[in-house]
Amino acid sequence: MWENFGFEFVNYYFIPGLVLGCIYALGAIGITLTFGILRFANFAHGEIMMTGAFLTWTFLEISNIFLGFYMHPLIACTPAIFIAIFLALSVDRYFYKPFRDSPTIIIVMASFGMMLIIRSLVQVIWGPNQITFVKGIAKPNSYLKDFSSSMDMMLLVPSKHLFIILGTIIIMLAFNYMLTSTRIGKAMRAVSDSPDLAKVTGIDVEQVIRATWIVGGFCAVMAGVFMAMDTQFIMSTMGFRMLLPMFAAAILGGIGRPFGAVLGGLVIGFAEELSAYPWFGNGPLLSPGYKSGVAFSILVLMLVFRPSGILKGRVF
Amino acid sequence: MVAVETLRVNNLMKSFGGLEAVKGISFSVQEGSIFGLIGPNGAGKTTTFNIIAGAERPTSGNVLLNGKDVTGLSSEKLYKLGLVRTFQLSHEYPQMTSLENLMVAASDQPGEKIFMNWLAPKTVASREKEVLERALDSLNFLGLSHVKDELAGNLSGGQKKLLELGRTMMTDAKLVLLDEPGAGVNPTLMLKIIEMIRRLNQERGYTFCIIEHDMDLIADLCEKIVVLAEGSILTEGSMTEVRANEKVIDAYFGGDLE
Amino acid sequence: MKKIILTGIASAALAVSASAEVKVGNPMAVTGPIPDLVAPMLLAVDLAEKHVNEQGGLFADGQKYTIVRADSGCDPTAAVDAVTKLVNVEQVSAIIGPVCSGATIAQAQSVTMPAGVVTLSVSASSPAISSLESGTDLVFRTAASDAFQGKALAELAIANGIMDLAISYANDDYNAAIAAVFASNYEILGGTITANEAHEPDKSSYRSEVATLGADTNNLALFAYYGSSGITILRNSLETGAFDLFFGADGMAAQEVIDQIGAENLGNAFFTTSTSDQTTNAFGAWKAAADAANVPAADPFVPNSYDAAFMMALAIEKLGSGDRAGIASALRAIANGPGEVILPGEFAKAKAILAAGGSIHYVGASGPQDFFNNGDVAGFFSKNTVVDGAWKAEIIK
Amino acid sequence: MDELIGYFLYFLSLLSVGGIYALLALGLNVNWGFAGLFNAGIAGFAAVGAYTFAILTTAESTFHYGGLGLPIIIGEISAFLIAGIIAAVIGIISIRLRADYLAIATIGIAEIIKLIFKNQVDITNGPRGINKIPRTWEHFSESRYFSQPILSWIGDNQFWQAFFDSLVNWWWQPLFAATILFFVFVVYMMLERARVSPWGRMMTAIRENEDAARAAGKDVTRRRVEAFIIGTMIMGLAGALLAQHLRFIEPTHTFDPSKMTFLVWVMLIAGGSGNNRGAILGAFLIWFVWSASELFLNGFIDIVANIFNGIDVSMLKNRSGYLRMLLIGLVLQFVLQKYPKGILPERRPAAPGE
Repeated sequence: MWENFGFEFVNYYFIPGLVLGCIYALGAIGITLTFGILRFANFAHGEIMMTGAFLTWTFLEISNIFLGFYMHPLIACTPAIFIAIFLALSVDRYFYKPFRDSPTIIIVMASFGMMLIIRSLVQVIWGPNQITFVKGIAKPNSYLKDFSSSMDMMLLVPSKHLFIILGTIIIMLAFNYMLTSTRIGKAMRAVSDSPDLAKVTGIDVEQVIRATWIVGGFCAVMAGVFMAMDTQFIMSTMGFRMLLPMFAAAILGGIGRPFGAVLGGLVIGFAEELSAYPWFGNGPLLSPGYKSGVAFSILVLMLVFRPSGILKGRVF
Repeated sequence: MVAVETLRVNNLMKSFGGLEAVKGISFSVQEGSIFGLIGPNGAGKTTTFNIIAGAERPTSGNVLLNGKDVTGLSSEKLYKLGLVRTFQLSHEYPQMTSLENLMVAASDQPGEKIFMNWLAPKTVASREKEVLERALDSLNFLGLSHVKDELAGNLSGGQKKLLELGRTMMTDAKLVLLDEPGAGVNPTLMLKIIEMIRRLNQERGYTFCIIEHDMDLIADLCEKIVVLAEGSILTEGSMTEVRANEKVIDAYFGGDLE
Repeated sequence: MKKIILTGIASAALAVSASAEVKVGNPMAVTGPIPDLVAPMLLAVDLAEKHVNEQGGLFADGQKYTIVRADSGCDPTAAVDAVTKLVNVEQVSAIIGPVCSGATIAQAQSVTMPAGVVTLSVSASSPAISSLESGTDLVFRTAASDAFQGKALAELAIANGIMDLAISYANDDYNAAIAAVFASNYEILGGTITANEAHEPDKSSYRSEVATLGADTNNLALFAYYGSSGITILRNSLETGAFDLFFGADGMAAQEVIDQIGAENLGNAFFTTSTSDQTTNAFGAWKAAADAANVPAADPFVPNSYDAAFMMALAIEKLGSGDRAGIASALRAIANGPGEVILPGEFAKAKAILAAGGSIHYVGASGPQDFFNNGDVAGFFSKNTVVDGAWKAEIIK
Repeated sequence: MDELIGYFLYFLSLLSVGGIYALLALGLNVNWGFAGLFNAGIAGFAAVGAYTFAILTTAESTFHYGGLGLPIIIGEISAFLIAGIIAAVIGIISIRLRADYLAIATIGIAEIIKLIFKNQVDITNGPRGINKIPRTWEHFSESRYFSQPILSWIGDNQFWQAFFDSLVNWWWQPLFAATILFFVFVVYMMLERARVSPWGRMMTAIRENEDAARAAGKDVTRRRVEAFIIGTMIMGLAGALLAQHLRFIEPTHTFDPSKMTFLVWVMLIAGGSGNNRGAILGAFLIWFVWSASELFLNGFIDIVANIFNGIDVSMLKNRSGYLRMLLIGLVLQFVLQKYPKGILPERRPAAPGE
């Protein structure tokens, strides 16, 4: 087994794991922020992600009709981001805000209901069918081939994956800058660490909450668009399918720790892809039928044995 | 009559990270007495109290209840050994009536095993009758009879405080730990609480260990007082002795007077 | 505005109370995992309803043939609830069946068989349905059992010289069943299966799975719905070069696959479908009618859906009433012959013959629909390959 | 006449399924209403009950192990117990998690349970599911039941065959509905007694203020696990009844969390958590709305089509299933905002013990 442990491993297991991990990571940022700042598990987060991807597709189609060509999804997602953030803010205003002082369960139920409402609306408007996002096959570009002149030593990465990985890195750097160097970012960290203390020091909590939805919504849309770029189609159920792995990533990294969420996302992404690697013998380590179980198992084990997560987040 | 030690604390130490909150405290509480533990903020009172009540574990040292080592036992186990506590901020059950708030504190209720309610409802009912009587009696004692069917969440702060005290009356506890029973209470109610504690002590023979900030309450009630400062015992003795001690005046009253 | 609304309600009420009609229930998986497969099937059922009503309706007095739709969601709970409503509240004469095998089995056992109502399924292909009715003669289907298609596919693979392959099937009722039949037949015929793994549908990436499965072979037998995992697996396989030859069954033969993957990438792919002999008169008649109504004539199970709805009308016409009890034997009579051949759309002709006391033999869009004792049909299978950007079918049996 | 019987039978089926949901809601009420445990794995626990029942009671099968052909009542008791055992294991490891954490953990566990049922093909027949599950009362008309004691003492096979043929084909339906309602009634009576008992008082106390309950000598952790197990056992029983109602179960769609788990939560919250009657009322109400909304929505779309003559409503018709889901979501938001305590809010007994 170890003799194969070269570029094949990198190309077919490591890079797919990394790409999946990037998508999970971006999605998990929003979850961990809402969990940390608003103190509830937002079940509607996956639907914001999915709506973002559908809106992006709509703008792609609009550009084709009016401009005669398809824009790059990363350009078409700009208006989608604004709409999705607006959606997230209005959901907060009308469905979550009335419950700020209620027991957590009520607001979790409200988010559960929102999940259903948003998804059904998308299904009524866009239909339940799969929609092609980008046509065709993204043939990988090969790298390092000239360097070694051996066919066995080349790195195969489709350009869509480069976009996803680089995009995630750029978003992470910007996010890091925001959290450490801007006033609102510091306020977000303060509220996440200790809401009571933050109140005493005169931080406008409602403003921080708005900022949370904006950042979370932005990251969710990007995760949705990246996922659509990767799978090349969109579907109304894609958000819900990502939800539990994203929860797993957020908890794995430690609640309220955005960088923990990124780490957790990568771990879950790698674990899912590497579970099919033939570690022993020829067959996959774990039957691919159990693939979704990987994230769930990590999630449950983590909750039971180390609910504070890798980066020591808060436990409620 | 030989004085029996209900509670004995030996050389208790507790540190949080690098900070030593309690640096070797020892004292004992005689059966049937009212014992006071006072000290300025940060003296280690609450930590000591939490260790005795089973909410925290000491770094070293031990706690003896009736001669038995109970260090680090959980509060539900301590309860079974006859130690109950109250909380500084009232810990009522807001969605339950005052009466239920008391009834739930009763011990030895077979009906708390779910199958007993289906299999032996009579046993449950007869014990329940005793508990009900005792709870009504306690409410009466506290002067809360008129609010017995009110949800505890709707009571006034003072009533909650009395209810807190009332819960300790539902058991045959040997030792009652009171965490600042006078905190946030107006002077009239304070007198009432003092009265209740004294009557419980005299009529029902409860032993009390009170942590207090407020000197008046302690002065009125306690036979023996231990004064803590910066994690160690400053002095101990009767109120008169303590008041006379200059160190206490410096550390405590001095600060208070300014 | 108010007036318009009132008129609307009144006319709806009138439409409901119009007495002379025979209702047939049509619980389809409108929601659920395969709405896009179902959409053209709904059109086909509606087309059959339209044909019957345009050609004089049912019986001498021209009663309306009404299809009552419900949502079975591919979900046993939903299907049982939907069919309970159809059978009891709508008082339908028969059921033109749910799409998914699980839903079909559940509603038949839970509702229609106890109530003595015939189920004529349009696309449920699970082998388990063959043994379902056990002498009650209440469960029929117009789609062939996977037991046949799995075998046909195995023979086709061997005939094309594919002697080793890996199997990846989506872990759902349809794909797991057909994969099992295929695997056993393929091994009996001398093929070698290097790997046989289920995969969890609806994941966003299968790259590592296909890489592992493709270690020892370049041929992939893929059993999946294109919408849940099929397209992603094809795409991942092509991207990683794990496999270069793909084949499989019904779930993948959809235009959507070509639209998404691109015809140029599917040169080495073929999928069988339960289909119709497209050279027959029957299919020609169906194709003409379907094209006129803008129904995709050759999509999976679309002809079968039409056949089911149309045959049910013929059976009711033959029986002379919507009485539940007689439908099973009437259905056998018009489907198995002997009698004058009736092609899709020829309702008026059939009606005339039946009125004259003659007998008819319906030959369907999806092939002759001669029912076996257990309500199954033999069916035809085609090998579909991509030619000029569309699936081209070629009969294999 | 047929129509009247039809409506009657539909009503019976509403009662049956409503009753099954009522059991699920009562189980959840023990978890959430009594003990404050956010169990979001209802579908998984119901699946445990359903599969236990199916494997034990179906006739011998070549598809999978099991098919033991045991009597229905043994299947039901086993479903009840096995669900409890599974819950005990899960409860012991995960009970200390608080609200949303427990919810996420139980969702994950429910998904793992479903994956196991899906992949352990030799036991569960995998995604193809188990069919021909016997249904209470109706099963007596199967020869494998009437050819055995006690029925075989009364008459021979021909006698029974003739007897069952002579009955109307829906004879078992009122009996089955009554059986389910009987289960609901028994569970309700037991839970109601438990609720007003010292046990219920203690559970409420634990839910209301954990620290105070601990200081009053209540073994909080153990009691939580206990409530988790009791609630889950009721869900297991409901699963067994659901398997009987459907007569066919498979892991993917039958136990879809977004329908089953979520619907039960809506039922409990709408009915009034902490109130057993509320749980039952909510279950029947929401199920009636859910089931009848299909009839209602189709009629509504017809009316819309009639008003706006000429617009194409086929799209709306084909997507009416999603409109139903939307409707339930809106009902939930409405209830949460207007009746946060549910239609029948929790009421503490005025005088405890009475």
